Amino acid sequence: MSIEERQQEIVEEFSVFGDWMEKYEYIIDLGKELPLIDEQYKTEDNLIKGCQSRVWLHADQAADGRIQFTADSDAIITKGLVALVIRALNDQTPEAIASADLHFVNDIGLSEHLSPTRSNGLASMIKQMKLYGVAYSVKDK
Amino acid sequence: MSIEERQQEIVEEFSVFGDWMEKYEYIIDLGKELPLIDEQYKTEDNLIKGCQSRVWLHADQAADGRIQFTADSDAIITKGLVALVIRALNDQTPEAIASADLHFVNDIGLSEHLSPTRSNGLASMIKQMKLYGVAYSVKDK
Amino acid sequence: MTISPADIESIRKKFPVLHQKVNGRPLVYLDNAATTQKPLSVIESLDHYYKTTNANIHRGAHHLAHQATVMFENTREKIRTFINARESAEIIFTSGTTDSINLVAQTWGRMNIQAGDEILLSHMEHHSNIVPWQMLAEEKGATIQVIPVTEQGEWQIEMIDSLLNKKTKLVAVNHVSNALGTINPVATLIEKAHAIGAKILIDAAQSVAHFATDVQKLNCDFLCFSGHKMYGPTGTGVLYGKRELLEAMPPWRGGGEMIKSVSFEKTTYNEIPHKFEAGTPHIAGVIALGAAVDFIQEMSWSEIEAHESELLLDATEQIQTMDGLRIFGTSANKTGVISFGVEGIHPYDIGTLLDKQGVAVRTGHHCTEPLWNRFGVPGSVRASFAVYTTKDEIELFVAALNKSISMLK
Amino acid sequence: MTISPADIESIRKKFPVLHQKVNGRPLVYLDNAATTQKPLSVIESLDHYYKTTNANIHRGAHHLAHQATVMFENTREKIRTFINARESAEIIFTSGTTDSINLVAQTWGRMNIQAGDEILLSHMEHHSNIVPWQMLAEEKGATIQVIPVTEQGEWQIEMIDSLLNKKTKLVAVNHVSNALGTINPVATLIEKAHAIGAKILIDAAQSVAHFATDVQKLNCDFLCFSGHKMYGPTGTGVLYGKRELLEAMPPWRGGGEMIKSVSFEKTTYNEIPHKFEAGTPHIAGVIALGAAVDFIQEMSWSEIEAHESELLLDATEQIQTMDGLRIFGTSANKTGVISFGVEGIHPYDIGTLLDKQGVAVRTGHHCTEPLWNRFGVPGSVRASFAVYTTKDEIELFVAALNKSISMLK
Ligand SMILES: Cc1ncc(COP(=O)(O)O)c(C=O)c1O
Ligand SMILES: Cc1ncc(COP(=O)(O)O)c(C=O)c1O
Repeated sequence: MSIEERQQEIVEEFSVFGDWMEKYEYIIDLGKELPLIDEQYKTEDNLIKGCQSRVWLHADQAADGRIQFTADSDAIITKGLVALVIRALNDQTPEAIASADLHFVNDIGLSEHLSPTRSNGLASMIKQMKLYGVAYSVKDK
Repeated sequence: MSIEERQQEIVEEFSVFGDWMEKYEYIIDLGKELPLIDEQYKTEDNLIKGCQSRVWLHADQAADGRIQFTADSDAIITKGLVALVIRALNDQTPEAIASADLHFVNDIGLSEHLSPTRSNGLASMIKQMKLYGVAYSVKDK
Repeated sequence: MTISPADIESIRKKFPVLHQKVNGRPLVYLDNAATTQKPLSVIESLDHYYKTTNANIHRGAHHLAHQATVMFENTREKIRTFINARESAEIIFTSGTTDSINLVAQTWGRMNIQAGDEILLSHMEHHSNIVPWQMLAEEKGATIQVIPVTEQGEWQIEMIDSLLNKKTKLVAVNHVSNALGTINPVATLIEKAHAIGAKILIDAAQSVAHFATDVQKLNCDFLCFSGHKMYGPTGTGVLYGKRELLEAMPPWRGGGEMIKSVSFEKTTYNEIPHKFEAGTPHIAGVIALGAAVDFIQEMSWSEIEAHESELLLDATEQIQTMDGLRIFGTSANKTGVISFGVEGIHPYDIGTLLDKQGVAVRTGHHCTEPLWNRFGVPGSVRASFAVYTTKDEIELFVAALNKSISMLK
Repeated sequence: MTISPADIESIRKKFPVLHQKVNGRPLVYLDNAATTQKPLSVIESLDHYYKTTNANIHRGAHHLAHQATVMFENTREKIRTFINARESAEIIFTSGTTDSINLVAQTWGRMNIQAGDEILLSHMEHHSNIVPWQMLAEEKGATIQVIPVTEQGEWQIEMIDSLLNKKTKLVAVNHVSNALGTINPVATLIEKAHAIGAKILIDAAQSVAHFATDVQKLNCDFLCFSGHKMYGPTGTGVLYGKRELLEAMPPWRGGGEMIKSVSFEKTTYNEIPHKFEAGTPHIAGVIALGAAVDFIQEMSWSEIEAHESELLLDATEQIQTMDGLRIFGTSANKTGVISFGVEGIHPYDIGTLLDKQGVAVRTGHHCTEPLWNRFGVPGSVRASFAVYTTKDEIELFVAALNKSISMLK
């Protein structure tokens, strides 16, 4: 599935929710599920510091050149949002990641979490993921 | 004539004026008439500095204990106002000067010139005159 | 004597911002320690000023400039009365508490603090009352001493005598902690500071809107606060200082208004308060700050205090029994601030879910990082009240909090 | 292409303050160099903010805080576009031009100016662009050099090359003189300053509202201006600085927002622009400043310039022939400012009588004392125009001036 298809899938999933609380219930569930990052990667280097909650992000390139992300956050809602972003971008080519337009966050009404002012590290995480995309696609050449 | 009577006289004089310009014409005329301060008294010491126009004030005590003021200003409207104040306070006892309530400035609609923010030195001059009043009445005892 | 619910309703009518829905729910604004809302009289004062009077002050000979100056200086006199300063020249307008504290640090501080001197703060200071002193201490080779804070969120009083010594040149503490709500015993500290010859600055950002302040009775040397936390406009602040100190201090910002005369050979400075008010001030804001003082003074302090402490009691009772919830700051002397955490839950998550239910609180470190390091947590959820907060809002808050915790557990 | 009288009328409708009588006469507001009036959109922006959004910014997780932050940061982007900075992080919000200049003097200045260095100003600087440098020079043992001013009120251009030398570390000049209206050839000076390795600060307080400013094209290192002189609220200002300079500068005010993390052991500072924005900013004012930028940008610069220079020409023609009247500042490059004196008459007298006829001008030294010392007079009467000034107002001004002079002669 392409990044675009995954985004559509997420948007569809969210379309069934009647109100904010249902959406957040789902996000919290996602947060609880996210496979924890390997402890060895929870380093200062992999830390993306928001003013409020913290996000750790680790990227790996598989043999086929696609990128695998694992991540964690100390706040569960942030972690749920991180899970959604990873679901959209994981296992994609560096080029696709670098050029992705992550409109789904907006589509499901959560764009405020992307604002740099939200201080939850999510916006910085997406920026970091795209930088990984760029870095790996340059390396591949 | 007491300070109070002089003030009433001034207020009456001003009551004939129909508009601002007539009042100011009169004030300007007064400014032109004020006997200039003796040059020897136009010193830094006698200078009351407003931000905009400057006022020089000199006080003398006559043999009967009453005070004589002479003054000057580099702005003619200020000088006219100074002339009015001197007319009210001149040749009065130190005690009367120290305790005078100069309501006439207000009564003739010129209170704004008394505001310390007006920066024309008039308010500071009146303060200075009263200080002379206080100083001479203490000295007399 | 507390304010009746009917009175609170009529007070609330003056605050248009309170009557709105957020995320589909009625707004419950409990972020008053960050900034209070503004009554109509303050908003209309700004409006009126800009629509009828706007002019630059102090130097103008024309009608509008005169009016604006009188209005501006009226607020100075109102602030003088509000904190009972001896004279209005001791009231300096700044852009906020932070600006006021920095002014003292960079003028009085630079002039009086030397290598080896000590500056005494407390462990519950706001960053704005830490960083300026750290910068000064670093520049001068002075050191920062810290009054420790107990588990209850109070100063460790018995430590004070040993912390104050001949090297202590300045004490700088808040009257009320923005993070905990603790009302600190500043009167005692002021006396002790003076006894050893130190000066003392009170950060009153969190106190001036909640109980009466009397600088003469307190006898503090400096007092700093912000307009926006006392129902006034943003961009306004006050520094009170004793005349003899302000007069001896060098100026900070150079520019128009703060000078007596300027030449390339020799510039002389103006008298206080103007010496510290370089440039065009926030004229509209200062004038509207006068309206904020009027708003507060139309009520009585005993009413305000009774109402806010009733809210505090009410909220505390209801949330303290929640499972895993810990209140930070359990002093018997508190303003209407509740800071708390729930075991295993990040404050940010609680704040986000409360927001979705219309309840505005603050989460995070509230600019008091050292305090949270002391408590061993990254921060808290903070609900803070104002005179327009109602008991019904406390109910909504408690219900939303219950719901949030159950979702996150 | 100038603005039609009908367009000016519809612009004037946006300024409620203009439609009033002063001393029984229609107000003719010609004190725009001191502060401009505010359009309804700016006033309503403040009103709207306080009635619907008011919250503290950057650190809040709730809806209002988020909204307020977005609106605040929108203005930063608008200012970036307005002066064509590379990035919005180069835009620092301050409380005014004076605050901006002092920030540079006390951070960049303290770090870079040493004993023996020279700071080059001009003889027509505003006190706000003199005193901060005098204070710095005194502290560091540096010296102030001054570009002389000609009888026409222009820089003595031929002196510049000899004034700039290896010791010159900073040049600080205004783009437009508030006292004379002269538009100074800053582009040339910026190039010359850079050629010898000096940095250059432009005081744009009097220019940003009257013609386009492009900091990249100018290539100045710092640029400072005030909101209240560009149709915006009081208490707002901007410091533009090149990223590499801002990054290398130490912070000035310490406090909330300007830190990355605080502990008593080690405090680290935030990135630009936040590093220089300690404490709660003037949130409402900054947001309304965005509305002021919109107001300006709804017009075209060529229209604004054409209109204001037509007013200048008109007024100049009519008053220059008056008996004993001398215009200070007769450059061919001027904004809408006329400064003048009449032989044997004190400026204060003229100002007072104009005021009584409804005409608001400024009299005195306009915070440029050294300039008046150079001209050998204590000050001037200054009439200054804005985009809403009309030709009819010029007529009223000229008539009132004639009447005043005849009364005073
Ligand atoms: C050229 C110039 N520079 C600086 C200033 C100071 O601006 P502010 O008073 O807004 O700080 C002014 C305004 O008076 C000015 O005209
Ligand atoms: C105790 C205390 N001190 C200082 C400040 C700083 O105030 P401001 O941000 O208005 O400068 C605050 C507000 O955040 C505070 O609560």
